[in-house]
Amino acid sequence: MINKFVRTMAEAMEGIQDGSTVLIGGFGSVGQPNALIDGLIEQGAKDLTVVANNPGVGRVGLARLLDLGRVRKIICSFPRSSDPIVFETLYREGRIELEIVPQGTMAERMRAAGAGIPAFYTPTGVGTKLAEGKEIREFNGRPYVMETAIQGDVALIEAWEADRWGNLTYRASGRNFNPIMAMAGKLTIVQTQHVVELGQLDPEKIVTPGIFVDRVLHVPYGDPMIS
Amino acid sequence: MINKFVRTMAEAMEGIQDGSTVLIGGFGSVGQPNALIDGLIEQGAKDLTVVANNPGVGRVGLARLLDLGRVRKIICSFPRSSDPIVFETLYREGRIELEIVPQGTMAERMRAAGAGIPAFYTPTGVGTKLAEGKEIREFNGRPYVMETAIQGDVALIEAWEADRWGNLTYRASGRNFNPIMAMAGKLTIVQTQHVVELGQLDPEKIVTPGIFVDRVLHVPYGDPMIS
Amino acid sequence: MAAPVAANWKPLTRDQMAARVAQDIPEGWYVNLGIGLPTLIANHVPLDREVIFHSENGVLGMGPAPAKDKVDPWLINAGKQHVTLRPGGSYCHHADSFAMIRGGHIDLCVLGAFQVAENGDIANWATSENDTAPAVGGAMDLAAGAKRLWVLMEHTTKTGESKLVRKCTYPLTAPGVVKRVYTNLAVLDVTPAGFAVIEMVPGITFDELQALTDAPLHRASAARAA
Amino acid sequence: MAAPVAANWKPLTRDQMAARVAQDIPEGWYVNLGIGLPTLIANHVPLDREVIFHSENGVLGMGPAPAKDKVDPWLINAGKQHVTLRPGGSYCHHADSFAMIRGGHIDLCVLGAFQVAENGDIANWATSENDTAPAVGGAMDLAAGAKRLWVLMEHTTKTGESKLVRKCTYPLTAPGVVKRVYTNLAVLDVTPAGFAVIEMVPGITFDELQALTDAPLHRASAARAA
Repeated sequence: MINKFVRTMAEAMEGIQDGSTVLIGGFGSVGQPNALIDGLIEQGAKDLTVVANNPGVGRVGLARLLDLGRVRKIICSFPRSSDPIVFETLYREGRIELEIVPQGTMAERMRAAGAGIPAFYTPTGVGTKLAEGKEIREFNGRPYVMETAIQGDVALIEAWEADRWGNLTYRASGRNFNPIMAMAGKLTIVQTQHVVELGQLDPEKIVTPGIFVDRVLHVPYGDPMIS
Repeated sequence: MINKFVRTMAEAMEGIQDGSTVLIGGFGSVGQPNALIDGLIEQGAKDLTVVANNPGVGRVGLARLLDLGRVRKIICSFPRSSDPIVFETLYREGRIELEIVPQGTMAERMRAAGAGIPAFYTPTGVGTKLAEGKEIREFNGRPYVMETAIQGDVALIEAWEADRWGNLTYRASGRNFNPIMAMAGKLTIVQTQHVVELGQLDPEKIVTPGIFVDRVLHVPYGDPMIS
Repeated sequence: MAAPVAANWKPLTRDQMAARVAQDIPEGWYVNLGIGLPTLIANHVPLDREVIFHSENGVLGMGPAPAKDKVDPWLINAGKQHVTLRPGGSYCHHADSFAMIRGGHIDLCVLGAFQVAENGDIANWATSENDTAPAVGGAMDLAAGAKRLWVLMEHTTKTGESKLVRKCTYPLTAPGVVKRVYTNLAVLDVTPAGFAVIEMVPGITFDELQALTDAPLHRASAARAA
Repeated sequence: MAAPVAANWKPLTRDQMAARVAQDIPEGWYVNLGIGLPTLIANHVPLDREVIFHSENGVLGMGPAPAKDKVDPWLINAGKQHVTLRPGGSYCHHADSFAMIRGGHIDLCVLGAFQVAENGDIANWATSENDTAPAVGGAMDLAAGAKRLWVLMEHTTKTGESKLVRKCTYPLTAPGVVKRVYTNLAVLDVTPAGFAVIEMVPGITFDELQALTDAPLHRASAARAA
């Protein structure tokens, strides 16, 4: 019997190596795998490259992972937040590397990794400093920039429902980066609000099929904070 | 009030030009927009390029469109069917052009068009005659072939349910190429088995949002044939 | 902005600016509104004129802001504000959401900007070349991908510098993409000849507007104001 | 194939061949079975050993063929046969389905073939360079994309020619991708040194097998048969 559920956070985090690229889902406070981020803090892997839409808020969660000096590089579209104190301090002191990527390019680069596509061309960023040093090429008279896939060694995902095959649904804007990061992770680890029996999810409604999921931890985390 | 429903086949087909590239959904007998194909036959546009997984069965539907000499070129992955007589005759006589594309590359080329990506690299076809004359490029030591987007002037789609904004669901394996062709068509025309009120479709379950849809015709066509 | 002494015209308020843009959005368009000022536009489109608002984080068909006691904590927009979903709305993931943008399916995007140049260049994400960690978010995708890009911004900075320029001095978001600019003083089309004034606030003269504008202005043949 | 006179061995039947492959598929693998002979493999994996079968046309988690009066006309596989969906199965569109294949998420693909070369080249879509309209379907995507590619085929053609060759004479589906070949006579791994025989049908000798095979064979150290 296939059973992707793990019972403990330690099991969920097992084997994450120093130097890993870690994809972290969520947009704003919605769909963030907060428990798994805390689990990663506890687990201890360091020298990480983190891919997330922003570098964390205050001194908790992702910001705390940064604060502990565990992140070598962050790839994000929006290196700000309501309270970006940790990132800004580290960045000013030259203690963290930053790669700014337009949000849609960041999403597509992960989708590409998940889909076995090493590189693609996009109009986004052409003629700006984010395309500097990158290959520009014309198609039908319009210039495009070549962007390469971002594969994760690990992806941390928050889902709404999950079954033992790892099939997932999301809730409202909690979907965001989660399904594409699940595709792009070599080891995809999920925290789910709800557990359902196999067969209970409508096959027309499953957003992330279990083929993209390795481990699922049941974390009834509750609603995102209302800011 | 937005209302993408049209009342007649003539309205659905209005403005399709000679020389158009027409994307036709369906895989096997499931999810094929049979009524719209007949509508296109009736409408009269010629010199068409058709993109479909195969070139039609017997002497009806797509095969009939071919038989009438209306198709200049077909792009498909599988130029066979249970009864490919029309295509084979035309092809043998040099009266139709054929571009064979691996099925996943064909799907991805249309998804790329829908997503504003003019070209991408794929491992599929490298080292085979389908990559001859195409650009080969290495990423991380592995060779890939560059493939370009296939945009449709028109896409013909079969859906299971539709509302007046053009939101669509599909049924089982009737989904196949339909959602990506809907994205890749400049003019996307849908035949739907069922009509629902706006708001009746679960927002988590809509597969093709109306943004990709221009016209919807209610055609309670019934189940695909069981062969 | 500080109005000149004894001017017999008044700049539009932020709400008036948003309302002015709203007026030009027809039913049936798919529209993405940038963070900040452009977000206000939605308040000025009556619900019975069906305009479908898109947010980068996978929300299509956003409705008005929820009542305070009706907030769905799982539903935010790209500006991280709580929103609602209209009947007919749907959710998707980030790659599909940006496929809508990059694939040219969004009829209109309205962004704020630091500067717009007369050739349609827009700078709205970094305030200097030395801003080492500027936040781009989805701005470049929207600027490069939407079918039409309009800008909604004050005509000048707080210190009176023109935001309509010959050439952007701030880092570009995208070159040559802006089609129209709505300011608190005027509506201008970006044409091959540069900015064409198609409307001005009541009472202002073309020369007064030009005096407040770095880039040279042209009178649009279709200009509706004096 | 025509067995040599007085041979004291028997080639496997098609069902035995399929069963032999099934035996090597562990629980939890995501598996795509090519059209024809490989499709039979699913019949030999017991339902309580959960193997998740994928079909290119957007079906993940296929179950056994339906009873004749229980056919869902909306549910077919890539071979256009009616199938069922297991609890836990799901549907997706063609681009997502091939993302699973191309992205290396399919643990195993088993294809039929015309020829397999000792370097792992596979030819299974066109029977000659002059076949001007061969049907490739998803074969190239599967061959290039799956994590492991196994081939299930007769050892020789109906006219007795070896299908295990030094170099494919038919047009390639993909170069250097086959990891293992199951025939009606043997199981062979593709190694840097060429084909290594890891199993033979009872009674056949290595030399007899070699005599029926164009490519040179090696004895695998792990060979389970004489």
